[in-house]
Amino acid sequence: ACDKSEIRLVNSMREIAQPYHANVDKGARMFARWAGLERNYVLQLNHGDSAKQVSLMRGLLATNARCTVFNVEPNADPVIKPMVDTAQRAGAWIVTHWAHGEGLHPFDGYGQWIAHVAVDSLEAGRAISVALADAMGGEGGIVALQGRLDTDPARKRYAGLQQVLKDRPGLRLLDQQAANWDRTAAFPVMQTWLAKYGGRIKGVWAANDDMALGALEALRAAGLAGRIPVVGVDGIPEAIAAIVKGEMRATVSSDAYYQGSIGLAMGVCVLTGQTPAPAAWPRDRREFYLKLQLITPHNAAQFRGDPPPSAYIPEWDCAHLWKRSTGPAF
Amino acid sequence: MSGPVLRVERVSKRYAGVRALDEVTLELRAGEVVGLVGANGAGKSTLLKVMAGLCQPDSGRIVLRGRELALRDRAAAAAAGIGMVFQEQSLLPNLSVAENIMLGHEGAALRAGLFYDWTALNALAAAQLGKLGSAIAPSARTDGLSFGERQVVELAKVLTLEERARQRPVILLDEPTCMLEAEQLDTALARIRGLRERASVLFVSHRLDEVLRVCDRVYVLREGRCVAERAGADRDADALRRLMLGAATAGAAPRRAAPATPSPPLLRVHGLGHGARYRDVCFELRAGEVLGIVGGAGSGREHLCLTLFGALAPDAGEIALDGRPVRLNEPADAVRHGIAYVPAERGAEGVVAGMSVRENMSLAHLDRLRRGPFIDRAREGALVERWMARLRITPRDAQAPAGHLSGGNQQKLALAKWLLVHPPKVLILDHPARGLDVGARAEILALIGELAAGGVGVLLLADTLEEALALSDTVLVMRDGAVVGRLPRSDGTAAGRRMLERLL
Amino acid sequence: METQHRPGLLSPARPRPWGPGLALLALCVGFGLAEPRFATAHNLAAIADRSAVPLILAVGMSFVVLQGSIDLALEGVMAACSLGLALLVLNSRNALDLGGAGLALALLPGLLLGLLNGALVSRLGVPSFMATLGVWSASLGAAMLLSGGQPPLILDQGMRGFGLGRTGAVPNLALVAGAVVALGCLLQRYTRFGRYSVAIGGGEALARQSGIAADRYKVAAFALSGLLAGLAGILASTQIGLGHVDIGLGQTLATITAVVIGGTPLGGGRGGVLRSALGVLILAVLANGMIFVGVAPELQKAVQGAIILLASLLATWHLRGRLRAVA
Amino acid sequence: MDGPAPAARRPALAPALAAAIPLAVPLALLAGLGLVEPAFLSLDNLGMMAGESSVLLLLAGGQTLVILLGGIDLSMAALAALASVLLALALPGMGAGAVPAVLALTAAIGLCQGLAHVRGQLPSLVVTLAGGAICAGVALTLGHATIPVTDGYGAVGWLEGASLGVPHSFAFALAALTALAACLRWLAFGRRVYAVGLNPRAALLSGVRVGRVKLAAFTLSGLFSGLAGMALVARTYSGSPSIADSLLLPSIAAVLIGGNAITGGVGGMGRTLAGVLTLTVLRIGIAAAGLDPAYEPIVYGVLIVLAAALTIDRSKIGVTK
Ligand SMILES: Nc1ncnc2c1ncn2[C@@H]1O[C@H](COP(=O)(O)OP(=O)(O)OP(=O)(O)O)[C@@H](O)[C@H]1O
Ligand SMILES: Nc1ncnc2c1ncn2[C@@H]1O[C@H](COP(=O)(O)OP(=O)(O)OP(=O)(O)O)[C@@H](O)[C@H]1O
Ligand SMILES: O[C@@H]1[C@@H](O)[C@H](O)OC[C@H]1O
Ligand SMILES: [Mg+2]
Ligand SMILES: [Mg+2]
Repeated sequence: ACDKSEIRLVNSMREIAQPYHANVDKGARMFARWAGLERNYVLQLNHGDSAKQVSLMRGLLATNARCTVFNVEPNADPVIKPMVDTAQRAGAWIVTHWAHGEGLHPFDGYGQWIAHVAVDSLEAGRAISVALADAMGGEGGIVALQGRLDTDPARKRYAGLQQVLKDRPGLRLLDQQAANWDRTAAFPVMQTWLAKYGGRIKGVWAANDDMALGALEALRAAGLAGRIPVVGVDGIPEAIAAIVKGEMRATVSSDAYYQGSIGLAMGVCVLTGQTPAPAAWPRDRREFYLKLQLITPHNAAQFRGDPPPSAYIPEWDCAHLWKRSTGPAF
Repeated sequence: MSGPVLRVERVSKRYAGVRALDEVTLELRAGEVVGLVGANGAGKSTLLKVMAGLCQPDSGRIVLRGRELALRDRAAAAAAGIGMVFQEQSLLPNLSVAENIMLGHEGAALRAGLFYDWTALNALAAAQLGKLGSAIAPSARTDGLSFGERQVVELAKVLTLEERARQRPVILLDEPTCMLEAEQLDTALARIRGLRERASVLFVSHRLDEVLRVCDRVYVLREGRCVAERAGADRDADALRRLMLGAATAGAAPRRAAPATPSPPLLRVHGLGHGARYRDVCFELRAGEVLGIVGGAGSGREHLCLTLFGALAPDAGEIALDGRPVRLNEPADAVRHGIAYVPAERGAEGVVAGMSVRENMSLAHLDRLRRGPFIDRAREGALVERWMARLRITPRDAQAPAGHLSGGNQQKLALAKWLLVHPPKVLILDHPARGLDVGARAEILALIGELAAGGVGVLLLADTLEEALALSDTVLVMRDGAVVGRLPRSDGTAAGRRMLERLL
Repeated sequence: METQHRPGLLSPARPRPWGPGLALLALCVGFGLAEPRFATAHNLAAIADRSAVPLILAVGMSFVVLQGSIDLALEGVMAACSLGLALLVLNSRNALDLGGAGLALALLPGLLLGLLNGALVSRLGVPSFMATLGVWSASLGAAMLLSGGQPPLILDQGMRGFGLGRTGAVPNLALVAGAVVALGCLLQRYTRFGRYSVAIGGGEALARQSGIAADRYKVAAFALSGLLAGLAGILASTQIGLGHVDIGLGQTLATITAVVIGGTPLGGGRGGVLRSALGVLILAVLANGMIFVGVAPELQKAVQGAIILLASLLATWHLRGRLRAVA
Repeated sequence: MDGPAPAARRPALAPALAAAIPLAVPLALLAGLGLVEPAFLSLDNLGMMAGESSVLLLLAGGQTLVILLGGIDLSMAALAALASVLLALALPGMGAGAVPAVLALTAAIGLCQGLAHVRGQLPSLVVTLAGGAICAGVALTLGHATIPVTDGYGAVGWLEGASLGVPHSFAFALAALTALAACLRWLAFGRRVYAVGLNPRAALLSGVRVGRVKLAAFTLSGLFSGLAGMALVARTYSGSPSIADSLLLPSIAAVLIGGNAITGGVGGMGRTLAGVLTLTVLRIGIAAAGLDPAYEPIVYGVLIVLAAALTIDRSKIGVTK
């Protein structure tokens, strides 16, 4: 076990400019403060570069590896493999999120890989598509904004949309474009669509809230905000506010605060000996799906504002680290 | 006579390993044109640069009208009324003539010190050009001008000092005439002579006849030292030559003996044409023959040479080497066939200024200097040494960047590059002696003769008609893109010369 | 970078200034034929709106490139000014509400960062590529600090209204961009700064010899570029409604592309503002048109690349020559 | 073409000293970091850093050739990404044979860009910008998302190993760079590269086949992109269309920060090596320091400017642009 002062908490993720990511970081800091480890918290941003994500990790492991825990949003699925290998070799601890690619599991001899917290992006894409379809009354043209085409969540969420479209013949996908998760990129694309399709656009689907909000501003410029339903993913505060205002229709949240903190909580529990070594955990605690929350006008109000730490303290408890599991992800 | 306008006192300047100027003292007086002569590398350009504020002397002082000057940069020199025309030209090709002339001192053409008034700018520039009796359009873009025209623009630019310094300016001319064709030369010299009405002029040239024609006094520089001053009747070419070169003397270019036996044609050009530049050019060049081509600006002879070197694509006609037609897609093809070319503008085209003398000299022969895949450095070094000695390239430092050589030495380098391993079959020389001192010029001309005697076919665009006549076996006369006359060697007489002048 | 033909001897063929103009026209006609709705006023306004920010950036960059330097700091400067604005006007993070004064103040970091670029290049002698890369990085970091994980929303309705609004049929931002381009053209053609920039690009050492204080004009060009990048970041923020670290994402390379395909070579000395504006419009029409005719998103970048290649080839084909050196 | 050389703004340092400065910069950085955190200089960590520098070394090595010629290659990162995607697709089926095949392909793509540059007489910036965009599009179309590599990984995986503490990827990249350096120094090709970079017109008129030299350089830069792609696959167990996006600017910066002139003709592989090491030590050092990510770019920005100010050879680079 490590002395508390030795413990180092690392959150490794893509960037921080997006509200989703900002909230991941906030969740992590919230936990660190609660655990009295605020000064031991390190944030690593790879800016979309897998190799950099690995080297940042390796750079930090020159010292104090065995008391370091990484909470990792992989830039791309395969980067998990070198990262868990690195942790394994250096004796550091690691928790991973989202998707990790085929045939790789914490319980296959990776003693340092505490757990993988999976997200069902297909389901997320489906959920907002259904909400959009309902808001449109099952009729009309949709335009879709995709995330960075080479990422897993972007592809799976879009696949979710396609599945729903298959079941709803009244809906028509007018067009789809990639706006790279980015609000500024989504704006001109939406403007162009408005010029091209005009009144035929009855709904806007976006693979994340940031792009949904960019599209919303373009709708606002055209005087259409609130008149055309818009959906996104992430549940960032602005999106929730827009839902409350009636300008957006739905978003799905994986709870960024939770994702940012849970891996660190698991690590502290392991490092302080409050839980047994992960190798001894049952498999479905080492690789499980995270509960997703669909947010619509019906329930949006309850998600407004930054959640207080107290909302998460029960889940950081070493005995209840798996409360949000919806079942094994292997 | 009044006191000196400008006095240079015991000015010294060293570069690594070279004493470029060694306690040089000289003076310029009001309304005179003073000549500055010296062998290649004697320090003439360096001295001018010091006077123009472009390079800082290690010691010594410069006194203008009794006041010592600190010439930190060219602007300071300009403020004092000292301006310079460079050996390598210094106009910005992408600006108009007017902008170039007025650059940095637009004066009345700037409204509120900020806004260009183009009409006024053009008028101001036109006034400067007018001083030189030139009719170049101020709004023309500089990169469209001929060399001679640009020279005029340079002069006009320097003349703006008159208004700026509110005094008669001091004008430093570094080999202003070396790139001019005969027909431009007289005008240029007349202009320089005319400058004495408005300025004090220091004039550098390797053509002693020119110097004697336009200069009131002459200073001689040798190895960085001012070794003599000659005025009036003392100015005699032979004496100057001796003073410049020290013990070694050299006469005028020797007239070459005719090749012993006529050899088969080496290069045959038939019906060659390139757009509007030249057309229907036919000639033969035999091994050992020197073929001079004379013609003024616009005659097309330089384009012809570029074509023969593969640098321009002909759109009509045929080039045959050793009886076989050749296609020259790029200069390298020509080089492979044994054709070499020494361009007129050595600074921009003849040498790579940033590379060492050694690297420059071997650049054209790298394939022949190989051992296995590698450059045979030992052999390269030995050959380079040999040619540096042979052509007296100074300083004798193969590692020095070519850009640090004096103009004349760069020219020698540009020639040596083609001779390093073995001589070419055909050597195209565009003003090969341009910028060479009298001694070096004689040596190079002799070398050309030697090469021809050794079987090289030489195509010569000579500096002067005399040179062309003295060296060539045959002279081709071009005008407006066509060959208008052909003069066999036996006609190299006064009558032939007259005929040539008529044709030109 | 391009070496000039030997003056006089090979009379210099110059790029047809109308090359990019023709390319633009061809694109418009092509897209218009393929998809008639492309040519509607609505879509032209969308194109104008999309071009506004890049146009403003391109004007500043043009002077820098005209002088032979490069400015890689645009994205960082845009970010810093975007956050500056969002924190100074009525916003979701603090109690400030400076309105128009806030807008002016928010331009200040742009100007200062531009001056810093200029100082690094001209005083410290750091090549502009490295100097501006460093300033880009540092200013992005500063913006991240300001953003603090909570991008401030711009609540000033006047500002939002301006960013999203139109005057007649023309988007307001496009009007601003048009004015900036017009000013840039005048600056280039009729001022000392403009003409000296051309001179410096044509040959800095020679320009210095003519007594031009090249350093001063270099600093001025970077300062202008910084100021305009700041303006661009601010205007983009009024549209999108928040201060955003990534407000300029991808704009630097896009701007350089526009400048170069417009016909200002990276070596400087030729071309300028008007040409860069054409370059921007080409890229904007291309981006818009590809969506219009339905080019798959995966392929859009590739198609853009291919068209740039083709257009440049056509625009400069007549210049080809054996002695022409293009770097 | 710029007429008389401008007076050097500072007295030129003794050449030997000037040549040593670029390498002194990363060493000084290392030493500084070592003082703060001795573990940073452990053999393990030094080995790790060496390994981290390898991809950048390969990209910057190829880039150096093009920059020495006075051009720039903006396609290298995209081409490396394409190589990674192609490898990821081909390794399972073709096994080790995929490696030479993909390398040959990237070299060929480099050659094609060279042809467009030389034959079309288009600026290298335009050609490679467009070429890079096309490669990126192809990679995205072929690869869709990130493609994990498991079957056949061994064909590239050896790069991730280490012998005697030296990561294979580093040894490999260093060897490749040394080969380039040897070409520049000992072969006629090298002389020609410098001549073309310094004065293309004079080189042409000296019989240098300028076009061919450029084609060779672009082919090599294509090849080196492929090698970098290979090293990336080894590192990340995957191929991805965006795998090298963030390496584009650093790979150019590495060349310049070592003091190579962007205008061409001045510099060499030694400077590039120094530049790569500088950037790597900076990047890892900042990571190891655990700086807040907002300060990371600030520190990085300040330090690269300082490093560039130190390394630039003012005796050779008269006018900085
Ligand atoms: N920048 C420099 N670095 C080193 N040496 C130099 C430099 N400039 C000139 N020199 C040397 O100084 C000496 C004088 O050169 P300078 O150019 O003044 O000669 P010059 O009299 O003008 O000769 P030329 O008639 O050939 O033009 C030469 O030996 C030259 O190599
Ligand atoms: N109003 C004017 N009156 C007179 N001359 C002008 C005026 N404006 C520009 N010039 C000159 O005309 C020349 C051409 O101007 P400009 O810089 O616009 O080039 P351009 O025709 O756009 O060509 P490019 O963009 O290819 O360089 C310049 O050298 C400039 O000095
Ligand atoms: O918006 C988020 C995106 O930026 C990230 O990369 O993947 C998860 C998304 O929800
Ligand atoms: Mg001289
Ligand atoms: Mg123009």
